[in-house]
Amino acid sequence: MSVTEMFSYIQGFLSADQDIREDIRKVVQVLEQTAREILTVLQSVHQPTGFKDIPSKCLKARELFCTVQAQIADLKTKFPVEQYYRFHEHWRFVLQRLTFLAAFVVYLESESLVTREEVTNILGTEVDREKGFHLDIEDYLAGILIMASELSRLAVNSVTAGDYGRPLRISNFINELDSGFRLLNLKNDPLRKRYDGLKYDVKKIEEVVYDLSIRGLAKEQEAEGDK
Amino acid sequence: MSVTEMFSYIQGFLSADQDIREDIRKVVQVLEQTAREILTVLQSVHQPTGFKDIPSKCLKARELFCTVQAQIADLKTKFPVEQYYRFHEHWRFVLQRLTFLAAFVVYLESESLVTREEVTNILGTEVDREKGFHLDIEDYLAGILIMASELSRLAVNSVTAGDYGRPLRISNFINELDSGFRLLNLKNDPLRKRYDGLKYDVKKIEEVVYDLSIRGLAKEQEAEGDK
Amino acid sequence: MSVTEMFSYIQGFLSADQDIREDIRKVVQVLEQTAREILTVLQSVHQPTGFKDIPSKCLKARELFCTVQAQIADLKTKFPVEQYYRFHEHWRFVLQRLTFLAAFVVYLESESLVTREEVTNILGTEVDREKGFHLDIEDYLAGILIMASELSRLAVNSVTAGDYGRPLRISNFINELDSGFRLLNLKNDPLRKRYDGLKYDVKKIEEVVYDLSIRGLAKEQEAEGDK
Amino acid sequence: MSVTEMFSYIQGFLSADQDIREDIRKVVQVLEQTAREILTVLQSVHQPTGFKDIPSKCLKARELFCTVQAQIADLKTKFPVEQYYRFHEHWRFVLQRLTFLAAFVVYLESESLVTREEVTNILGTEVDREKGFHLDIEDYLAGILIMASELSRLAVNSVTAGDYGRPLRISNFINELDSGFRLLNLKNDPLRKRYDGLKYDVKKIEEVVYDLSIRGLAKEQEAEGDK
Amino acid sequence: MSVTEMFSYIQGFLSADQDIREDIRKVVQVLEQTAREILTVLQSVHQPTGFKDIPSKCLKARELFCTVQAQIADLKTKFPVEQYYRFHEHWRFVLQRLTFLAAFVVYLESESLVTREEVTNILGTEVDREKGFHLDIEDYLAGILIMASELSRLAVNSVTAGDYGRPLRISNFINELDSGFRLLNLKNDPLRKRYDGLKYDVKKIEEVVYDLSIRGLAKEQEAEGDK
Amino acid sequence: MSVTEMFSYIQGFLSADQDIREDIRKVVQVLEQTAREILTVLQSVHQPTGFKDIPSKCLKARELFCTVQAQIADLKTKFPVEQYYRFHEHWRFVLQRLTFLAAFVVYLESESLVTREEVTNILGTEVDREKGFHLDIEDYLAGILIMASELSRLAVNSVTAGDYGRPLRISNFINELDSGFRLLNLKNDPLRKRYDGLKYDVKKIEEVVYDLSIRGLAKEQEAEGDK
Amino acid sequence: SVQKTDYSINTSSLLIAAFKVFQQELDTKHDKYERLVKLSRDITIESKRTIFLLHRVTSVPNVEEVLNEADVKLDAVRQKVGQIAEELRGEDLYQFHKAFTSGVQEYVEAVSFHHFIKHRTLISLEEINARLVFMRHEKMDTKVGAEVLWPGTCVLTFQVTHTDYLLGVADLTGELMRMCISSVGNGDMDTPFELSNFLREIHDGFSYIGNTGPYEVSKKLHTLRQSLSKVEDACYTLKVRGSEIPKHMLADVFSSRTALMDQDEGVP
Amino acid sequence: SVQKTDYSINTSSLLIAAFKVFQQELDTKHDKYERLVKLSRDITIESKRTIFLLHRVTSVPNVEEVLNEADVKLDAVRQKVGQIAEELRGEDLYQFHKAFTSGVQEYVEAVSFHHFIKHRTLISLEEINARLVFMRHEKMDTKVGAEVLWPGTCVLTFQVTHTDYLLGVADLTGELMRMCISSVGNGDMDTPFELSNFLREIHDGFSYIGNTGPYEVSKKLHTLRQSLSKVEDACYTLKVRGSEIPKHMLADVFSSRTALMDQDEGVP
Ligand SMILES: [Mn+2]
Ligand SMILES: [Mn+2]
Repeated sequence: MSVTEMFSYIQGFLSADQDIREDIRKVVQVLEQTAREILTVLQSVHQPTGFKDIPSKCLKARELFCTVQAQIADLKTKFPVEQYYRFHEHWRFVLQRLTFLAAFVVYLESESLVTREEVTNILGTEVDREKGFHLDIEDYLAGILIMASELSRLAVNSVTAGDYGRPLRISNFINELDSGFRLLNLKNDPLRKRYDGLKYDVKKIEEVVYDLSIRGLAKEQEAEGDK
Repeated sequence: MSVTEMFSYIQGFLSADQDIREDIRKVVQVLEQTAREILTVLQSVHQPTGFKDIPSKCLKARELFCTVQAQIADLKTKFPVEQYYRFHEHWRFVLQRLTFLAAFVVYLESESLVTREEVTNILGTEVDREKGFHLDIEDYLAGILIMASELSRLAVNSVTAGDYGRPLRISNFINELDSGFRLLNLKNDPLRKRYDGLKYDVKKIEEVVYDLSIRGLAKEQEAEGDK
Repeated sequence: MSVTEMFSYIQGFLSADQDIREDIRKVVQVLEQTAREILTVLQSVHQPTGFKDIPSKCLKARELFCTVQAQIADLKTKFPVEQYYRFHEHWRFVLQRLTFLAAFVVYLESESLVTREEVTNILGTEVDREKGFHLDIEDYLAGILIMASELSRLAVNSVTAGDYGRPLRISNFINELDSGFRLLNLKNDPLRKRYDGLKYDVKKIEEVVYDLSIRGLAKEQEAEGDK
Repeated sequence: MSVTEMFSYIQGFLSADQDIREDIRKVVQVLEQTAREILTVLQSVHQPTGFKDIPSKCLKARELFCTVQAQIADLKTKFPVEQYYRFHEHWRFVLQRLTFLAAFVVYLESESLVTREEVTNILGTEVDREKGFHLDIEDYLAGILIMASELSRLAVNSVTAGDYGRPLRISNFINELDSGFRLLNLKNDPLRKRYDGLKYDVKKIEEVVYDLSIRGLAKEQEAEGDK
Repeated sequence: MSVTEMFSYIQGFLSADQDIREDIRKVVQVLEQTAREILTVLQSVHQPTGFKDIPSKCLKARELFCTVQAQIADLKTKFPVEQYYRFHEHWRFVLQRLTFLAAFVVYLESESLVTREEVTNILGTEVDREKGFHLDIEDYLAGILIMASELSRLAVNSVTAGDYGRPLRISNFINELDSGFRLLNLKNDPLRKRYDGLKYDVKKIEEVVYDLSIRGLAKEQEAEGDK
Repeated sequence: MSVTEMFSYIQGFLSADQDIREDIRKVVQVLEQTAREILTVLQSVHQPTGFKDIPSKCLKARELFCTVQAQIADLKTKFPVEQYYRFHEHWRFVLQRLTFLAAFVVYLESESLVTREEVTNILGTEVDREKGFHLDIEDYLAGILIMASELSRLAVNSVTAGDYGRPLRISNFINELDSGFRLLNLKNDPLRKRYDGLKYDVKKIEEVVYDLSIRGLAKEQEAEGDK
Repeated sequence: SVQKTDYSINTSSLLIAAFKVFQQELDTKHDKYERLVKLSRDITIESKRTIFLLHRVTSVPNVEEVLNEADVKLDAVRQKVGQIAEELRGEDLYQFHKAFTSGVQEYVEAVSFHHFIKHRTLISLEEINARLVFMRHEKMDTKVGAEVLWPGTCVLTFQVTHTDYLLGVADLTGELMRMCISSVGNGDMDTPFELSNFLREIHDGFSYIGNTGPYEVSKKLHTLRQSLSKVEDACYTLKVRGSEIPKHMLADVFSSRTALMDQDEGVP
Repeated sequence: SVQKTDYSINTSSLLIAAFKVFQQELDTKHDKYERLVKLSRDITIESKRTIFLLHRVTSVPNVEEVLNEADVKLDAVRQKVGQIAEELRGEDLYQFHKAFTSGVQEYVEAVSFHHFIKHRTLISLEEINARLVFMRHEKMDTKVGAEVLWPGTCVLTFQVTHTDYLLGVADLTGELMRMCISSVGNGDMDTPFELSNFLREIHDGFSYIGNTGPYEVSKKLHTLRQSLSKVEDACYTLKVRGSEIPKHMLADVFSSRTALMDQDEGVP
C-alpha cells in the first residue's frame, strides 16, 4: 500500500467518524428541546397555584418522556453500541438533565428517590452497560444532585404557597440523600463539586424548617412528617 | 432497596471503577518508563558518533519493544475490552509516544513509513477496533507527526556528522508524508495543530538540502535519492 | 498599476476604514457616558429614600434617553448602513446596557416587559434589520437579562425600604420571563451564560417572597399580586 | 403580544440564524477541500523535478479554480447579501487561503503581483463591497503575505533544482512587496503580525542571493534578473 | 560523576519521592474514609431526635478516633520525620477535617473550645513540630472555623428540636471565638477566607438568638443554659 | 467633600488623562509614519544599486529627521514635562525605532557608533532626564541593537553588491558593540531578549567574513576597508 | 581553537567607556527598584495588620483606644512611605511606580478604613497626601527636588496617584463589607444601614466612572458589586426580622438581652 | 445602637490567652517568611549579575580573571544563602521553601555555569551543597539543629533540594546556548561542538526523567529543546561552511585573518 493509498483509506475513516458525530449532535439537540419542555411543565409547581395539581403535571411530564424514549431510541441507531464512551461527551449533559427531570417527577409522585433502574425505564436506556446504551452511574448521581437543589427551592416555595408540612418531609428526604452520598468516595471531579453544593441545600431546607418551628407552624404536621 | 443500600451498592461500583483506573495508571507508568528507555537508546543517533551504529541501536530498541508488548498485554487485562474509550485518556499519550518510537525505528531500519498494522505488530495491540485493545487512528497519526519533527533534527545532525546523503532522502520521505496528510480533512483539534508543525519540518529539511546543494555536497548522492 | 500605486490605493482604503472606526469609537464613548448617567439616576431607586419618587427618576431617565437618541442618530451617520455587522463589536456592549436601562425604566413605570419595538423607539434605532441601524436580537435579550438581575436587587432593597408588596410582583414577572427564555434554543455562547444566571435571580426573589410570606407580611398585597 | 408569543417569535428568528450558519459551514468545508487540492497541485513546484512543468501545473490549478467559483456561487445563495460581515468569520480563513493560491498561480505564470481585481475574477467574488460577496481587503493582504512566505521557500528550492536565476528575481519582487506594505499603516492585528513575518522572508531570500553571489553563481543571470 | 550518572541519581530520588507520595496518598484515603464515618455519626445530632443522645454519639466518635490514631501512626512511618512540610499538602485537608471533628466532639461534650494540645491527643499527633508529626497551627485554626460553621447550623436545628437554651450558649461561645480570631493577622490566604465565613456564622446565630428573644423563648431556659 | 464629589473629581482627572493619552497617540502615529518614511529611504542601501549613493540617502534621511524634531517638539507640549514615565509606553516603541534610524544614518556616514548625545541632537530630545523629554537609556540601547541586526543584513547584501571590504569593517564594529553590551547587567526583560539576538548578528557576520576569508576575497580590499 | 582578539581589554575605547557609564546607570536604577520593592512589601504587611486591628472596633467598648493604636501603626507605615519619598527624590515617580504601587494601595486601604471608622466619611486624596509630608535633616548638600526651608532641613512629599487611591478605595469596600457583617453579628442595628448607604455611594461612584478608569479598577468592580449585595442582604435580613415585632418593643427586648448576657460573662 | 458586651477585654479568658500565643506564632512565621523573600531576591540579582559576568569569558583572553571575579561574587551570594540557613536553624526547610526557591535556583544556575566553564562538567548536587557550609560564632546559647564543634562555634549547612537543583540546571541550558552562539560569533571552532555534546547529554538526561519530575521541570523542557536545536543548528552551520575548504587549509585562513585584524585594532 502506497503512502497515498494509506492516507486515502485513513481519510475515509475520519469522514465516517465526523458523520457519526454530526448525526449524534442533531438528535441530542432535539432531546434538549424535549428536556426543556418537560422542565417548563414541572417548573410550574413552584408557583403558588402550582401546588394544587402536581399529579396532573406529573402525568403531562410522563407523556413527554415517551417522546424522550423515542428520541433516545433514535440516538442508539447513530453509532456502534460498543463505542458508547467514544461519544459520551455529546449526550452526557442532556442525560444528566433528563435524569434530574425523571427523579423530580418520581419525587413529586411518591416522595421517594428514583432508582437507576427506574430512570432507565423512564428514559428507555439499558440498565447494564453490557447491553448497550445505558445511563452512566456518575450521570445518574449528577442528575440526583440537580434535583436536590430543586427540592430546596420547592421547600421555600411550598411555604409561600401555605403548605407547611412539605418542607419537613423534604428535609428528611434530603438528609437521607446526604447520608447516602457520604458513603461514596468521590474523586475531585465535577460530581464532587456538585455534591459540595448539596450541603447548602441541606442547610437551606433546615432553615426553612427552623422558620416554621419557631413560629409554631410545623407542629401540626410533624407527626405526619415523621413517617 | 433502601437509600443506604442503594448507595452502598453504588459505592461498590465506584470503587471497582477507581480500582481499574488505579491499575491502568500503574501499568501506564511502567509503559512510560520503557518508552523513555527506548527514547534514550534512539536519541543517541543524534550524537556525532551515533550515526555509525544505527543498526545496533535499532536492535536494542526492538528488544525493548518486547517489554512493551508484555506490558501492553498486561494493560489489556486491566479493564473490560469494550470499554476502551472509557479509559482512553489514560494511555492515549503513551501510545502516541510509542507509535513515534516504532515509526522512528522502522524509518532508521528501512527508510520507509511504518503502517498502522506494523505499529500494532510492534506494540502488540489489535489492528481492528472490534477485536479489542487497538491503536486509535488519530493516535497513530500523532505518533507519525512526532517522528517527522525528529527527522528534521536528524537531517541537521547527520550533516554535522558528515553524512551528506541522508538529508535528501529524508526530504523526499517527508514530502511524501506531507502530501499524505493533505488528503486528510482534520478538525480543529490537537492533531491539526501538530500537523501545522509539519510544514516547518519540511522547510527546515529543504534548507539543509539547499545548503548541501549550493556547496555541491549533495550531488554524488542525488541520483540515489531521486528514486 | 504599479505595486506602489496599488498599495497607496489600499492605504487610502485602510485609512478610511480606520477613520470610520475612530469616529464610531468617539460617539460610542459619548453614548457610554450618557448610559452611565442614566444608570446613576436609576440606581438611586435602591436607596431607602429612593422608592418614593420612582416616577420622577423615570422622567429624568426619559429625558436622558432623548440625548441617547441624538447620539445614536449621530452614530448612524458614521458608517454605511449595510456594514452594520462590520462594526457591530464597537457598539454591541453599549446597546446592551442601553437596552437594560430602557427595560428597567419601562418596568419601573408599568411593571411590564419592554418589547424590542419599544426599545427601538426609546433608543431611536430601526426595528427591522433591513432598514438599517437596528437592535440585534441577541443584544436585546442580553439587555433583558441584565435587568432581571437588577430586579432581584430591587426586590431585596424594596423590603429594606418597607415596601412588602413589590417583591411578589417582581417574582411573578421574573417567572414569566424565565418561561419565555426556556422557549429559546440558545447556543453555548455569552447569552447562554447570562441566561444561566437568571435562575439565581429567580431563586433569590423567591426567597424574599418566602421571608415575607412566613411573617405574614405578603398577605395584604397577595390578592393584588396574584393577578 | 404576550411574553410567550414574543419569545416564540424570537425563537423562530434564532433558529433561522442557526440554519444559515449550518449551511454556510457545509459549503465552506467543501471549499476547504478544493483549496487543499489546489495546494497539492502547486506544492509540487518545490520538487527538483517540479520546476520543469510549472505551466502545466498552473493550468491544472486554474481548472480547479472553476470548481472554486461554482462553490462560492453556492455560498452566496446561503445568506442575505447585506449580512456579509455578520457571517464573515466563517469564510475568512478559506478566502485568505484561496487568495494565496490565486496569487501564487499568477506569480508562477507571470512573476507579477496579482491585483485584488484579478483575485476576485479567479475566485468569482465581487470587486465592490456594495455589489455583494466580495473579498475583504485585509483578507486579500493576508493571502499575499502567505504567498511571500511560499516564495522564500521557492527561492531555496529553485537553487536545489539548479535554477540560479529565480532567487534574484524573487528577491526583487519581494523587496517591492515589502516597500508596498511599508506604505500601509497597519493596526496591531493579525495582519500586522503576519506582515512582521515578511521581513524574515526578505532576509532569507537575500541570504540565498548572497550564497549564489559569493560563489559566482548569480552572475550569468544577473542581467536577466535586473529587468 | 558524568551527566548520565547525575540524572540517574536524580531519577532515583524522584522515584523514591513518588513512591513516598503514593504511600501517603493511600493512608490519607483511608483516613478520609474514617473521617467521613465520624462525620456521619456526628451529623445525626442535627436531627430532631438526635439531641437526646449526644453523649452516646460522642462516645461512638471517640471510638472511631482510636482508628484515626492508628492510621496516623501508620502515616508517620511513610516519610522522614523532619520533612513534614514537604508532603504537607497531602494530609493538610484531612487533618483540618479531623480537627473539626475533634473540636465538635469536645464542644458537644463540654461546650468548650478544644485546645491544640487536646486535638493532638485525640488524633495522636505530636504537640511540638520538633518532635515529629504535629498539627500545623493554621490547620488547627481552619478546623476550628469549620466547627464554628457547624455550630451555627446546630443553633438553627436546636430550635427546631425545641431546645431554646442552646443557641444562646452557642452564641456566647462563638462570640468569644470571634474575639480570639480578631487578634490574628491573617494573610490573604484560605484561612483568611474561612475566617470571613465566621462573621456569617456569628451573624446567623445572632439572628436565632434574636428570634428567640423577641418571642420570649430564650428566658425560660436561661438557668439551664448557664451550665 | 462628599463621596459623589470625590468621584466627580476623580472622574475629571481620568477624563483629562484620557485626553492627554489621545493627544499623545495622535502625534505618535504621525511620528511612526515619518519613521517608516526614513526607513524606506534607508532600506534601499540593501539593493545592489543602493551601495553607490549612500551619502545622498543619508542626506535625505537627515532632512526627514528635521520633520521628526518638529513632531517631537509637538509631542512635548502634550503632557506635563515631569511626567515622562507616566506616558512612556506610548512613545517607547517609536523612539526605539527612531534611535535605530539615527544610529544607522550615523553608521552609514562615519562607520561609528552614535552616542546618546548625538541621538538626542538628531531627534531633538533632551540629554538629561531633569531637563524634560529625554531618551531613556534602555530605549537608546534597544535602538542600537535593532541597528546591529540591520548591519548583519548589510554585511550579507554588501557581498551581493560586490563590496567585500565592508563586512570585515562591520564585523569589527559589531564585535566592539558586543563587548560593550557584555558589561551590562540586564534583567529578564525585552532588552535582554534583544541583546540575545545580537549574538546571532555577530555570528552571521562572522560567517560572512569567514566565507570571504576562505576565498581570499577579504584581502584585496583591506586597504580600502581601513578608511 | 581560534580565538578572536578581544576588544573589551581595549580600555581606551570610547565605546567601552560609554558602556561602563551605562552599566553604572542601569545597576543604580535596578538597585533602587529593588529597595523600593522591599519597602513596598513592608508597607503592605503593616497596613494589613492595621486593618486587622481596626476590625476589632466592632467588638470592643473603647473604640478610641483601637483607633489610637492603629494610628501609631500607620505612623510607622508613613515612615516607610517617607523612605520611598527619599528614594524618589529628584526622580520621576512613574519610572518606579510598579515597584511600590501595591504597598501604596494597601496603605490607602488602611488609612481610609481608619478615617471611615473615625469620621464616617470617605477620606479624600488630598487628606491622604497631606499626611505624607516629611521633614528631613540634610547631612550633605541639598539635593534637587526637595524644597529648602532653612539650611540643613528640607521637606519631602509623597503623592499618591489617583489610580492608587481608586484601587485602595475599591479594596476598602471589602473591609467595609466585613465590618458590616460583624456589626450584625454583634447586635448592632445601626452601623449596617450606615455602611450600606456608604458602600452604595461608593458603588454608584465607581459605576459612574465605569470603564473610563484604569483596567485594574474595572477588574475590581465585580468584587465590589458582590460586597454591596452582601451588605444589602444583611440590611434586608435585619429589616425582615425586625418587622416581626413593633418598633417600640425593641428597646425592651435588647435591654433584657444585654442583662442576660452580663450574667453570662463569667462563663468562658 | 445596641452593642454587645466585649469578650476580648476579658483578659482572664483562657481562649483569648491561647489566641494571643497564636498571634505571636503566626506573626513570627510571617516575618521570617518576609525576610527570606528579601534574601531570595538579593540572591537572584547577584546570581544573575554573576552569569552576565561569566559570559565575558568568550571574548576576553584571560578566562581565569573572570572566573576569579565571579567566584568573589558567588562568595557574596553564599553569604546570603548562609543568612537563609541562619533563618532556617531548627526549622523545617520545606515550610518556607516557597519563599526562597527562586533565589536558590538562580544560584544553582550561576554556580553550575561557573563550574562548567572551569571544568567542562556538570556540577553535582553534592558539590553544590559542600560549599554551603557556614561557620558561626555563637554569641548566645547554642540552638537546636546546629552541630556544635567547640564552645562558641558551630556549623550551619544549607541543603539545595533535588528539585531546585534540577530547575537550576534546566535554566543553565539557556546560558549554555547563549555561550555557544557567542563562541561561534567569536570564531571559536571547538567550544560550540563541546557545548552541543554537553547540552545534548543534559537534554537526554531530562528526557530520561520525563514527566516523573516535578511539574515545573516539565514546563522548562520546551525551552530546553529549543536551546538544543539552536546549538545543533550552529554546529551544523559550522560544519557545512567548513566543508568548503580542506581542513588543513583552515589554520592558514585563520592565521591570516587574525593578522588582518591585529592591524585593524586601532580603529574604533
Ligand atoms: Mn483588604
Ligand atoms: Mn538564566
